[in-house]
Amino acid sequence: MDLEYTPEQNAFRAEVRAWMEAHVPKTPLKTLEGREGYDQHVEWERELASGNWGMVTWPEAYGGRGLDLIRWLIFEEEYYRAGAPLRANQNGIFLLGPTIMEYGTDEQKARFLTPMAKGEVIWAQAWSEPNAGSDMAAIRSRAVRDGDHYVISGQKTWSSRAAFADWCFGIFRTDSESKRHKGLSFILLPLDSPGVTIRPIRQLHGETGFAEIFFDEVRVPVENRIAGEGEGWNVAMATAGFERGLMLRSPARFQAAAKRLVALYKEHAATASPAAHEAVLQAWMDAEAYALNTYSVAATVIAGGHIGAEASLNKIFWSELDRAAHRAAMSLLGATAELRTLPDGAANIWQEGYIFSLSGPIYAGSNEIQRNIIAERLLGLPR
Amino acid sequence: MDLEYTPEQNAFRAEVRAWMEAHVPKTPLKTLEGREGYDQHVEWERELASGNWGMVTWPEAYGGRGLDLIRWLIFEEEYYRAGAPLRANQNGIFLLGPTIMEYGTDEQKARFLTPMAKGEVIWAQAWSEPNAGSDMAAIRSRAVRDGDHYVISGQKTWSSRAAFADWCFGIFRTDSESKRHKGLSFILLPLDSPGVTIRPIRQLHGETGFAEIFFDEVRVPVENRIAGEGEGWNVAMATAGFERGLMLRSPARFQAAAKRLVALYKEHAATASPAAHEAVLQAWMDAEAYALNTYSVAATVIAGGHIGAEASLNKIFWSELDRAAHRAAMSLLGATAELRTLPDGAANIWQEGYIFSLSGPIYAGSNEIQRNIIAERLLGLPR
Amino acid sequence: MDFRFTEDQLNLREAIRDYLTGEHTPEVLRRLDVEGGRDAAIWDGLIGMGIGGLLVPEAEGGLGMGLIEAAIVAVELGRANVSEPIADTALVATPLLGSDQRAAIAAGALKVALAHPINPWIADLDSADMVLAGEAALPAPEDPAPVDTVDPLRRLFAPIECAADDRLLDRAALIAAAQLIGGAERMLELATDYAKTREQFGQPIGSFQAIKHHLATVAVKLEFARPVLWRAAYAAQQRAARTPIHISHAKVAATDAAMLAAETAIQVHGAMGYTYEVDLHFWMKRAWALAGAWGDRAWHQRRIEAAVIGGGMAIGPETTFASELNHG
Amino acid sequence: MDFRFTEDQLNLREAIRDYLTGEHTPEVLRRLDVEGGRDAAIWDGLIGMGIGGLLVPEAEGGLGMGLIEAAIVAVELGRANVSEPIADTALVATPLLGSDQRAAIAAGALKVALAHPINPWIADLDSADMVLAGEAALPAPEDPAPVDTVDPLRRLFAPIECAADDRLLDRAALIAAAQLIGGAERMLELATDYAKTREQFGQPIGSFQAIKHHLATVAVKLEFARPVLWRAAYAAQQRAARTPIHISHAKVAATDAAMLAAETAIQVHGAMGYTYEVDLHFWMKRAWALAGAWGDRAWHQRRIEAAVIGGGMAIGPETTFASELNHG
Repeated sequence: MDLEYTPEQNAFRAEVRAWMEAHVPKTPLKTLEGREGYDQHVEWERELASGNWGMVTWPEAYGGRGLDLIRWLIFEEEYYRAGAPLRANQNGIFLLGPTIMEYGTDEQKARFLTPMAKGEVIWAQAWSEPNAGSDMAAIRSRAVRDGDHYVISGQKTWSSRAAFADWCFGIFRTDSESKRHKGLSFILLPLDSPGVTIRPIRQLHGETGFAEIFFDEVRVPVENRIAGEGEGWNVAMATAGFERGLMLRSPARFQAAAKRLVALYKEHAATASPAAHEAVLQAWMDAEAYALNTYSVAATVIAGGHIGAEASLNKIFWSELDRAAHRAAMSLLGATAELRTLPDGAANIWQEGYIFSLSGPIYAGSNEIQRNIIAERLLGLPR
Repeated sequence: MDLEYTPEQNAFRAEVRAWMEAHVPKTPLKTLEGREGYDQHVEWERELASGNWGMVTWPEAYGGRGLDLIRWLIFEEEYYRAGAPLRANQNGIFLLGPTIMEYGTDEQKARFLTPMAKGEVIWAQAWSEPNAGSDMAAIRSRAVRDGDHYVISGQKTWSSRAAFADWCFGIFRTDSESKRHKGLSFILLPLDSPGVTIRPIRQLHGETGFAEIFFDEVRVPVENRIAGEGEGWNVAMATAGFERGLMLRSPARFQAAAKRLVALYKEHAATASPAAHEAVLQAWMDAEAYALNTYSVAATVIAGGHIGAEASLNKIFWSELDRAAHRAAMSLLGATAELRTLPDGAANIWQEGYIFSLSGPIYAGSNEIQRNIIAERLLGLPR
Repeated sequence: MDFRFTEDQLNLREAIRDYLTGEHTPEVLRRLDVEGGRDAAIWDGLIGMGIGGLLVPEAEGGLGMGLIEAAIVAVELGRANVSEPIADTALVATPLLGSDQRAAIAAGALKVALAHPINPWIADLDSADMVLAGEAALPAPEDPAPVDTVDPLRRLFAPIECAADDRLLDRAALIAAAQLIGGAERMLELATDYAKTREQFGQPIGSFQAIKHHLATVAVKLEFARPVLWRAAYAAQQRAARTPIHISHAKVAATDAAMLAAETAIQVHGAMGYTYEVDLHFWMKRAWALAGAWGDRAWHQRRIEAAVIGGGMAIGPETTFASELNHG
Repeated sequence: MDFRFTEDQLNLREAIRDYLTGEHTPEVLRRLDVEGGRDAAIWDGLIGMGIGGLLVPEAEGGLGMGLIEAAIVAVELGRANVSEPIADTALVATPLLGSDQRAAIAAGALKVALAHPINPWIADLDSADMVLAGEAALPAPEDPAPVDTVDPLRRLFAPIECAADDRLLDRAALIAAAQLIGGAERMLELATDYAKTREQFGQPIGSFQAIKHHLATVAVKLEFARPVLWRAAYAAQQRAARTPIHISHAKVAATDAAMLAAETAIQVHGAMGYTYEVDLHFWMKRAWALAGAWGDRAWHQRRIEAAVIGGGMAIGPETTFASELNHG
């Protein structure tokens, strides 16, 4: 056990800090969930790519820096320290990129990875369907083979970024006789293909970052399929594994929130309830614990270890700590909590954060599903 | 809605208060879970009976006072206010007595109710079996008909009072071919019958108030059966309904505990955690809420209403508030919490109470079972 | 000692619930969300039912009812998520005004906004004819400055400086608590209904124990918040000495029930709950708003603490209803 | 930056776990519970494995290990619910004593009890040869007055007045936290094993979602308490400036994990958990005892609060490990 950063890690931190200080926009961008803000965020992706900071964990061959997880954590710490924008490229970095690296052909790697790394093509997910949310195997959207094309029909929902993104990736039923996990294939397609219709979904906060995607006999070349026909479920599970895993939420995010929460508490200490007081202390401790655990898991992964069902422990912990921290902030704000815009004209970031935090225990596998996974796969309880 | 006590109710309160002040033992009795304390508690039952305070809600014909539930609540408030002892007769008052009144023959009523009301016969439960705890229908102990007797063999467990009590009541399988809820009968028998062996169970606190009862071909006359042969499940469910219901835990108990907790908090306020501070306030509010709800349900019952699955709401609320209140007390006590005997020689009632409170969410139908009942019967969710 | 509602009270509840179920549907909420403004038909309908005159003496043409009835109505307004200023005007302001004003309220001809230093903002100042501020009744200002709140049907404005009127505060907190209870009931129903119909893994999600237990926990919380509300309403009506503590308890219990119902309901709805596709968000946002209005949870908890821990208030079972035996 | 244990550390853990699994069985706990006293064979066995000399320099014949290894051992002592005074003597007292005393401890010939004003009682004073009190080492008193604790295998005695030694407090709190983590792990295992075998309604209770989710919640709590412990042990070993805060965090996290594990384990065991029939109660009672020892949760939380909220301690992601970049 050695919990000191190496001189090289410290030098790396200094390098990130210097670049971020020089490049992070001085004025906050508009929300990623609206058109104008989306464009600003894509611009920022290109800025990051120009400094080669877009896909820091990817191999250099695909436009990354090949950083190990400890450096990724340092990068994230500095990224949040600088108050840098949300990542429009999130789906590409953590979900599709690693999937193509693992399952794609050389030609697919060349075709998709570099534009992704440069922020030239922004990707949306097309996973869930109206009746296949927690139960992903209930997917019905079908891709019917017609020569060297698939003809895709059906409906996907909860597609993050789809309202504005360029391409989407998802799984479709290529064997119409199949059931559940079988007969599915992992396919990529441009969102401006004929037959694709996007319907934005208005969310709690009133913005529309999620969308439904309707496919009406959309023709997609067979070479846009990742891995073999009928192997989509395994590919998707690997992708979902990445998603649930270590990199879905970097600890720096929660430590930054805890730091802000402590400052908010200091302003409101005289009128805070004991429950909010306790929650503030717990939020600080939990954010620290989350960071420590991530460093711990990172060390295991760097040494060749594998994250499996342990990712579910992670997902529950960060999503519940995030909700508890923002719930405490809402309590500290009292009557001000309901304001969307504060009297000084600033957005009420605590309310935005609380609303966002309510999605944490739901998406990427609800916490109920995650607890099942822990009980069955880690504790060995019967199904 | 009229939330004032009537002059008659106030006069009744004054009467109870005066009697209790004159009769409640000045020195606390020893624990009901040990032999010496048990005898003291039986003595107290007889003292209560001498003042006709033993079975206040029973009809006068059976040795009670025929009080309605509001007066029962007032009686309980004064009982706890006076610091009167636990009731050795609990099983008789709330479980067996009402069952015999509803299902017993006239002869059974005459034979069993009066000695029960006078504290002459103390009753133990014989419900659960080693493999039939939450799942009561899994009962295996059998009662084989042999002329005008049943011959009982099997094992019961978690029998409160059985270590010292005189008689027990329980359900036994009278149809050996039957399964689950069918073929069971409700039977009463003396614990000194030949073939009965009692094995005390040592509990968390080291005392042995619960016991296992082993039946080895115990002969019991058929007239000791309540209701028809094979009707045991329905009778038992009615009994369990009483148990889970309004009278299992009187609100005065929790209000008295909340009052003591507030006093404890005042002593320890300077070193209390915010969590304990919050829990103390919540315990006071919850004890009030529990009392109010009980008065509210009592009014409905007095007016002819029925308590069904609502009893499960009650069971969850009191058991979880009791545990939370005692958990807070343990936290306030800090290092002293682990002591069983305090430096001044007094018993650590908070630790005793915490240990006792851990049984609340388990017994009389675990809180998991209660939540199922609420979801399925009150909210109408599918099984 | 009888906690039951009278026949008249039950009839009142049924009448207003029937009316609002029929007329103040989620479609109305959606329309108002898009169009902005208020729905004159709902205001007129409630006035037509006599709600404007609920607290106006019968001698003055009102229904001559009291705060228990006002709270009954407020629960229903919360269940239906009514946003008309009828609660503030008819259920809070009326008893603090003169007989002419009361008559105007009963007739639906006067809308009152409420100012109190505990609230940093004033609701419905744009549609108000007058403002009750401290003990003064002022004309409503022209063009008040709007404030941007999360609740799409709530209209808030910059405050007016005024003195604190504790009667106003307590009464408004009671009515807010009642609305929160109504909202919590509705959120539990919305989530339960969704759990019965939404299928995953080949069965309704409501058949999974995790979902059952989430919802059962909300049912417990609500069950034990309701009688706290009714005791507070009763105490307020009787002007009992402990009324402020009872109202504070009601506001805390109602807030906790509503916040738990909201977080549970969205979790049960899953991703659908996170959208405008289902109706849940209207109630959730109203809960967030009312949680902070008329004294937030911490404020009311402090008032309880001051009495129970700090002060010499007698506590314990004999004082639940502060009966004569203890105060005689 | 590498959180992994070394091969040596993993071997140490495995060796002590194997030994205790084989020798310090629940049957030993039951025997000691009935007979009272201590088990000399376990003391000798642990001394024989070198635990007495774990923190004694190699030059003095010890293993020359540090606080990470001490915490590794303490977790195992907690898992097995060892009651011998080996933790206080070998893992806490050793570094505060002279070389002769250290050698005696390594040889198993000296048992040390620990006095500190934060504890109202002293553990194992009856079997101790000496008492570390403040910075003084005193002979153990004859016939110390026993105190009656809930933990049947714990022996407490009336205190000795002494000054506070913060090094002793921090080290002992760290070792107590490690034992709590070990106990929590064991309680989760006991409950999980029970849930796999106990059947109700025709299936193992562990197949019910409610039981699964209870146990999963404990697994999450434990998973995120462990690295907090290891950071504290590392910081203590490095004598880092933030060590006291890190140790307080570890004590809070370990206490919370153990208390949750205990309440969950008894609930999963149902009525069986409430008895001496199963082994759970030994660990549950030890958790209640260690929760209050060497600073209870509230005391350690206050120390954190003083630094994080009250003081000027830098907080945030760059300070998790207090790297040179921020302190250089």
